[in-house]
Amino acid sequence: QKPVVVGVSWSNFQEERWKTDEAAIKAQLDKAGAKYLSADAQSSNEKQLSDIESLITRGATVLIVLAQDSEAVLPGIAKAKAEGIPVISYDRLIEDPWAYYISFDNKEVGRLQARMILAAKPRGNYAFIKGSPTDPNAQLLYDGQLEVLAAAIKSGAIKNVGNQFTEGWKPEVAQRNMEQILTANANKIDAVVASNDGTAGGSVAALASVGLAGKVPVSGQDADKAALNRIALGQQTGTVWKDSRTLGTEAAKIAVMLSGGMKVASVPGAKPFNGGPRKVSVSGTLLKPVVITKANLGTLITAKWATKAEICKGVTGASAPAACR
Amino acid sequence: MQSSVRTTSRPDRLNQLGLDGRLVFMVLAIAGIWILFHLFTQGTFMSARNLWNLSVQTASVGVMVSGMVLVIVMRNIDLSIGSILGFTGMFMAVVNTRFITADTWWGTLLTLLLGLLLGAVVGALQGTWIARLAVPSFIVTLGGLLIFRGGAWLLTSGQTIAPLTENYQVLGGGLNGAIGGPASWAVGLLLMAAIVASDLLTRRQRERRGLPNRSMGLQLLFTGGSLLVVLGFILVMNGYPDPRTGLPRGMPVPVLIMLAVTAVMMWVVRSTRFGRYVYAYGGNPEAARLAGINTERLTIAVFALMGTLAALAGAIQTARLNAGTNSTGTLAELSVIAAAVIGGTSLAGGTGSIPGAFLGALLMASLINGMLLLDLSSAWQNVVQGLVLMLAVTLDVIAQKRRTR
Amino acid sequence: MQSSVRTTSRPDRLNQLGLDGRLVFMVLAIAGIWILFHLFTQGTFMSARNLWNLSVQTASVGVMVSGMVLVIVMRNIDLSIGSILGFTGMFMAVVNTRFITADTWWGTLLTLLLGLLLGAVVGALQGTWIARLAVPSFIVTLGGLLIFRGGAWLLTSGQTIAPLTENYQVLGGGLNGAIGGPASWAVGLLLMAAIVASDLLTRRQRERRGLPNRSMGLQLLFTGGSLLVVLGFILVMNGYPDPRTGLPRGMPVPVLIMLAVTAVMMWVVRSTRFGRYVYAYGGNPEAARLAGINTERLTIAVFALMGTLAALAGAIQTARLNAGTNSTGTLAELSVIAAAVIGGTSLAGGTGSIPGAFLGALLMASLINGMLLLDLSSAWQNVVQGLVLMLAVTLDVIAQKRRTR
Amino acid sequence: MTAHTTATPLIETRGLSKAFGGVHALEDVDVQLYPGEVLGLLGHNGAGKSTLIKMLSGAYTADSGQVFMNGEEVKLSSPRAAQNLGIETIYQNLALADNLDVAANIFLGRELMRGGRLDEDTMELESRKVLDRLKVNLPDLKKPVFNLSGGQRQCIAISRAIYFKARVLIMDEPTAALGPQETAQVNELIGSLKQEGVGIFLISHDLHDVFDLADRVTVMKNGRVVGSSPTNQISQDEVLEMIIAGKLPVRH
Amino acid sequence: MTAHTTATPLIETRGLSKAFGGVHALEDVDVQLYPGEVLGLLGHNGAGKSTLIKMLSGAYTADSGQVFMNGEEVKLSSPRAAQNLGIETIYQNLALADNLDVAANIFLGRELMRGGRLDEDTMELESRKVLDRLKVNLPDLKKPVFNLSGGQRQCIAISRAIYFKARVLIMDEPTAALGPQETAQVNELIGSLKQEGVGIFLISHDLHDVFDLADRVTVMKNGRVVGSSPTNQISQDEVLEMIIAGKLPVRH
Ligand SMILES: Nc1ncnc2c1ncn2[C@@H]1O[C@H](COP(=O)(O)OP(=O)(O)OP(=O)(O)O)[C@@H](O)[C@H]1O
Ligand SMILES: Nc1ncnc2c1ncn2[C@@H]1O[C@H](COP(=O)(O)OP(=O)(O)OP(=O)(O)O)[C@@H](O)[C@H]1O
Ligand SMILES: O[C@@H]1[C@@H](O)[C@H](O)OC[C@H]1O
Ligand SMILES: [Mg+2]
Ligand SMILES: [Mg+2]
Repeated sequence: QKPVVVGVSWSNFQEERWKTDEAAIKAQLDKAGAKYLSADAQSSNEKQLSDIESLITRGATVLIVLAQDSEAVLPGIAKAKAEGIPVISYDRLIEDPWAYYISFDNKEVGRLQARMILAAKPRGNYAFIKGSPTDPNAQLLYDGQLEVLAAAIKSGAIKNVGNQFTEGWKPEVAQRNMEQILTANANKIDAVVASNDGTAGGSVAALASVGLAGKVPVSGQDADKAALNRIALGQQTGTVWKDSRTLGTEAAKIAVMLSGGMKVASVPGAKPFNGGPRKVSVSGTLLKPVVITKANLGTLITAKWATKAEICKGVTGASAPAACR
Repeated sequence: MQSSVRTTSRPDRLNQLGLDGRLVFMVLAIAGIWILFHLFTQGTFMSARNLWNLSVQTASVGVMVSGMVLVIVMRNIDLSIGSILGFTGMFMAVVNTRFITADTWWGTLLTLLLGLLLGAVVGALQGTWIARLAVPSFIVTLGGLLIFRGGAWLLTSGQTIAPLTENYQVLGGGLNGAIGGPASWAVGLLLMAAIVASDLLTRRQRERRGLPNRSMGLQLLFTGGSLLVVLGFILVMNGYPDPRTGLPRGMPVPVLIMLAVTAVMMWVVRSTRFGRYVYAYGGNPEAARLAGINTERLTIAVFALMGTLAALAGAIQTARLNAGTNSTGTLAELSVIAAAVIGGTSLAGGTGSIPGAFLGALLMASLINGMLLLDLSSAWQNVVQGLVLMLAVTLDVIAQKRRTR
Repeated sequence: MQSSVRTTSRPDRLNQLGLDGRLVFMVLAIAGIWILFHLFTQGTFMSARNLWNLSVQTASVGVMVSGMVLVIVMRNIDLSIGSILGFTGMFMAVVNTRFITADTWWGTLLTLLLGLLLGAVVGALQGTWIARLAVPSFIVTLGGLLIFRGGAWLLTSGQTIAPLTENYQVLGGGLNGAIGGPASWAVGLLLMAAIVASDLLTRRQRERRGLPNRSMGLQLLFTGGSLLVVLGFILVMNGYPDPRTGLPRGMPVPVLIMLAVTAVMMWVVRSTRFGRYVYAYGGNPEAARLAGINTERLTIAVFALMGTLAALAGAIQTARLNAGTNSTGTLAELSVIAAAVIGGTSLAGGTGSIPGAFLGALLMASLINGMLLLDLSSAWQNVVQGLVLMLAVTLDVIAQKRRTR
Repeated sequence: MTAHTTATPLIETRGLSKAFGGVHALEDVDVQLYPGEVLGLLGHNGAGKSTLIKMLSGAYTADSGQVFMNGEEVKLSSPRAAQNLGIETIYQNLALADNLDVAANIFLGRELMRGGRLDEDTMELESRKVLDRLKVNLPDLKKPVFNLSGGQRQCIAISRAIYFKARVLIMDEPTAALGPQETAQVNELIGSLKQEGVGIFLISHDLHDVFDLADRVTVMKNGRVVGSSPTNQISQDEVLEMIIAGKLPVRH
Repeated sequence: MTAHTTATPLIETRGLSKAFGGVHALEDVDVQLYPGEVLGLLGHNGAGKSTLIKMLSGAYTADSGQVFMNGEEVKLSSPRAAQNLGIETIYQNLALADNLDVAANIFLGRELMRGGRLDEDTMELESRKVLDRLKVNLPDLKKPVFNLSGGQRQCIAISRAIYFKARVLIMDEPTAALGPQETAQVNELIGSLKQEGVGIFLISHDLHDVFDLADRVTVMKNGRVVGSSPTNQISQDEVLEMIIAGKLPVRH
């Protein structure tokens, strides 16, 4: 039996969460006695293609691909397929039946973000702090958000008073964009739909400087520790937790199976999925993202995602969430 | 013999007024952009609040750009400043949250000093490599860009470090990061007094030595103009109230830092040997060496200064964001170099002005600020920004050709 | 009178051999890096498969870098190439999927030609602006960077365009993008014949004119060496089989394009007036003008050429990705400028070599490729890449100082 | 040589003026040069000599004034235009491309081609020939001119101008940096070009040389022409007085 | 002046050699300069004169050989080191920072300070004074020197060197670009500095001037010293022969 070598092609490492994903994958592979290889495309489609080539060269028997662009990555998948190397599309859908899909649906994440804000502020002026204009997921998230809010926008309950991409998902850019949206609307912003926790951090900083932090709901994604702390402090409404440890562990398990020659359709729990823009049918596992707000911060402590000290840093007084008491 | 060379007054009118034509032009360009945005945004652009924001948004590039002017004047380039900013910023965030956690002014000061020291050392190292080994600065600082960006990640394994202490956040100009109305007036009045005093002193000195002075009327106009600018600035800064108290915010700390850095750098360039040597080297490196100037030490000093300023910007950025993130400062080098070049710094070396570069930074920041108010999509923002940039500099070049022809 | 000036042979040994010391050094540096990687990766690095991949990975930068050499030699810079690459690439993807959708070789050719034309026009426009209005190229092309990046987004509202036709994908060197074993041999033999013929011709001509020639032994060594390099290259390219058929892949199309561009550009620089004028202008713009050279036209031509090459790289990239994405080519300008500078192009203008820049591109690509094969985190990869870069160029600088002292 | 005054000048300027940001480098300058004549152009430092000849070589354009060649007005809008009219120039600052080798500099802008490519070999051989005429010591023609000595550089600039057959040759202090032997060669050269009917503007501060070579001298001061005179009708001391005092000598 | 041969030279080189990538610019050069002496340094273009004096001014370091001042060996490792020993130099290529104004160039590296800041006014006034000694026509001292005429630039370089009291003054073709009046001023200046005991190296191609000013001449050829002689014991023609033939004249 040949050794299992799992090559993981990451799209970037800038967001804090990917380290957790990586740790989970590694841990599971260690358990299974498989080897872990990785490459970081640093947000470049071109580099991701080279990365995949090099992972194949290094002897990967199965690939896990976090696509930077789900279309532009296809030549890499074709390459792997030609070599008979199975592929797992990780976190972001790759519409090629050769690839096994495991993810938290990005559009669904967008929906959850919108719902959490809608619940907190059913009407008023909404600002959207979107992701990187060169990251297709940013658009998917925004699509999901609008889907949920469509009715309210149509009825006029909600007004889209500003939506800006955030170059490179950079918090400092999100901060500046938020400042300008606030200024343009004379502070009359009732809610902020931020696409991830980094941009949420920037938005909160901008709100803070006009004394609105904690008064305006802000969404997020990833459950970054800094964001959890903000939630505990009441500055951010919530975040969408995609337990990347589950995702990583599951992906690693499936990778080992595929490497052993299992067909994608026979992966235990595999369901056909054709929800992508091209409606290509792929086999996959969809995990449930969890919305985290002040109310259920404790789940993350029990789940050992973050420590109480990390989440509750500087949290005092009556408004402290249950998790910090 | 000199007297017989006639000089016409026409093309030199600005010069005769003792004004730098280029600066005048840049001020006009910025004024034009401001007015356009003001009209397009139905009066939001020039509100006290937006100008206050704009000033804070300019701070980080504004702090670094004067250092970049010196670097470029010396025929070098520094591509590493974005990474140094990120690296030192992350370092200070770590120090602030793990080592000097006391939420006091001296805790902040200590953290800041450590960060500045790190920036200076890192810059000096690069400068030494460039000067001693004669490796192109492009390569050394490109190496630095990669190394310190990696370093910023490695410091915390990519984790965002937040929140920072209240005292530290003051550096960023957040809710508590402005000095308030009275202090702003104090600073303003001090500045105005300094302007009057220095103008008077210069006049008296030149008179004593028999050198020509501006006519009294002109002098009044100039001194008066400077006083008005300061006054207007203070009024704007105090026109934006703190939402909690309704009291004027006054000057944001990062803006104070930026103005102080700019003033000091202007003085360095005009009045010190160091500044003179930087320009001499830029004009003719060999001539500078033959004149007995220690050109190696000069290069090292300039890069150390640049590193220090990048660290200062790092402190401002992390404080403003109230977080150390591993992406902070990415591509900042481009904005800073662009601001310097827009402000008239020539990449061929030898020419460059600190106030020009400062105005360049302001112009860029104004553009981005205004377009965001217009809620342009980021693609259109790019296009418009590119066009305005080209246009502004082109008009400047044409105007300058006219002046010197 | 000349005879009495003695010349020692020591420092000029390389020169006497008719070799450019800098190139020799770069080849040695690359060889060193390759060997180190080979050892560290337990023999993976120099496998036919990895070298084949490496060659494709070098293609995009390799195609553009020779144009950048000319731009920089002329004391200019082009920051817009990454955006032009993205813009024209997106344009070609749109043409390929919406207008000329026929999956034929001429459909591809037509699309390509349209793309190249667009690149040339865009480049020429920038060049005209720079030459006619005397606006610094840094500003104009920074404007271009912003404008065309925005443009790439606007073309399709940010949407990725895929898939492209099979014929178009050939340009990218994907599964069907190599010319196969027999054709590779044909190209290789042709090249070898050309080398022998040209070497013979040169010798005969110099002999006829009474100019000195290399000694016969040396000549054999050189010609033989060149032939071996070509032979080795073909063997490597044919050593990597197509997984589906098991047949050798042969030379990838983008690599062929890159080699052709490099060869043509070397010829342009060495043998045409255009090339000569570019260097003359770089050495002394005023002297070039006084010598009667139309420096405006020259500048425009160089930027048009640069735009065309960026478009060519755009075709390769989109074909390789089998998609037009609005981010394609981001930061490519940095890699290309870096490759040129590593290859010995001076940002001060006047110096730069096409083969050197090509080797610079290969060195960078080798570093990145090799680093990927090692199990380093990307932060460490950055750090190591930065260090190796600095080190390689530093050694080169030191070696060169030795040679010319 | 006084016959000239009636013949059509080879080149003639009328009312040339040029100002640089307030400095009037040239004001209302009229000069004439006849075929086969050597005209010595004299004046203090900063008098405007170089500016004048730069206008004739197409390097600068005049603010006002006209230039005539053989009686017809010409537009010297670019250095190439002047070259095409047969005007060759040796500039005071030499104007060499430091990064190119000797041969490339000599043929810059007018390279020899052979079979569609630069004919380096012929250019090198021809360069050697023309340099040998100046008896200059140049170890290697294939090295960039950057590190050459002041006189060596000057010789290259001279070779550049004399290689291409000119009708008008402008020499701005051609021998300033040359050694005695090299200077003698250049002076000899001027003599033989004169024989061939070439008109020569010779700017030089060496009155002795000027009187040896020139048929006529024109003196400038502060951008204006002070006056002209055939060399056989004026003494060196009188010329010196013109240069310094800026007026025509009072004849006793 | 023959008394010198027994006195200690102000400056003396022994066996100086320097090669540039194969070209032997200097080989085994011995020269001496005595206090209050003007030494004319002569030689064809590319003989090595400038290279020699660059070694004495600290601009180049020698491959081998020694330099002595007043009999003690000195290390001229940098231009600053040479300046500190009282050696001032006018370089042939002038070495001005084109972007700085006249005063800034004259005081470059030795700026006057007042109250912790550059004393621009005093520097301007002093510059005016020293330039006036040369009677040079310079309209504006506050303009960058970039656009000045060849002679104007040369005057600035001269002012730079003479403003600071030197013990040894090295002048590499100081009057090459100067007009007659300016040249006369410089020659006068050389005379008065000599009176003050300054030792002067004078490189010039103008044999006439050299014989007027120098006490002794040293001739170089192809990097080697051909020979030296007091000017009152040798004729101009003999020196010319030394320059061209490269050997001491055969005494009849
Ligand atoms: N491009 C320019 N810009 C500004 N001023 C200039 C320019 N060129 C020349 N000048 C000025 O014009 C005047 C004439 O200069 P020009 O070079 O013609 O003098 P010249 O007679 O050749 O002197 P020299 O004998 O020293 O070479 C000088 O005062 C000089 O400073
Ligand atoms: N930095 C250098 N690199 C290479 N060669 C050089 C360098 N400097 C001078 N040379 C060469 O050394 C020789 C001596 O040059 P040097 O400048 O000393 O001559 P010179 O006697 O001053 O001549 P001139 O009278 O023309 O000024 C010349 O052949 C010159 O080309
Ligand atoms: O989790 C997010 C991911 O889905 C998106 O693509 O990039 C930013 C991350 O925060
Ligand atoms: Mg002149
Ligand atoms: Mg010399």
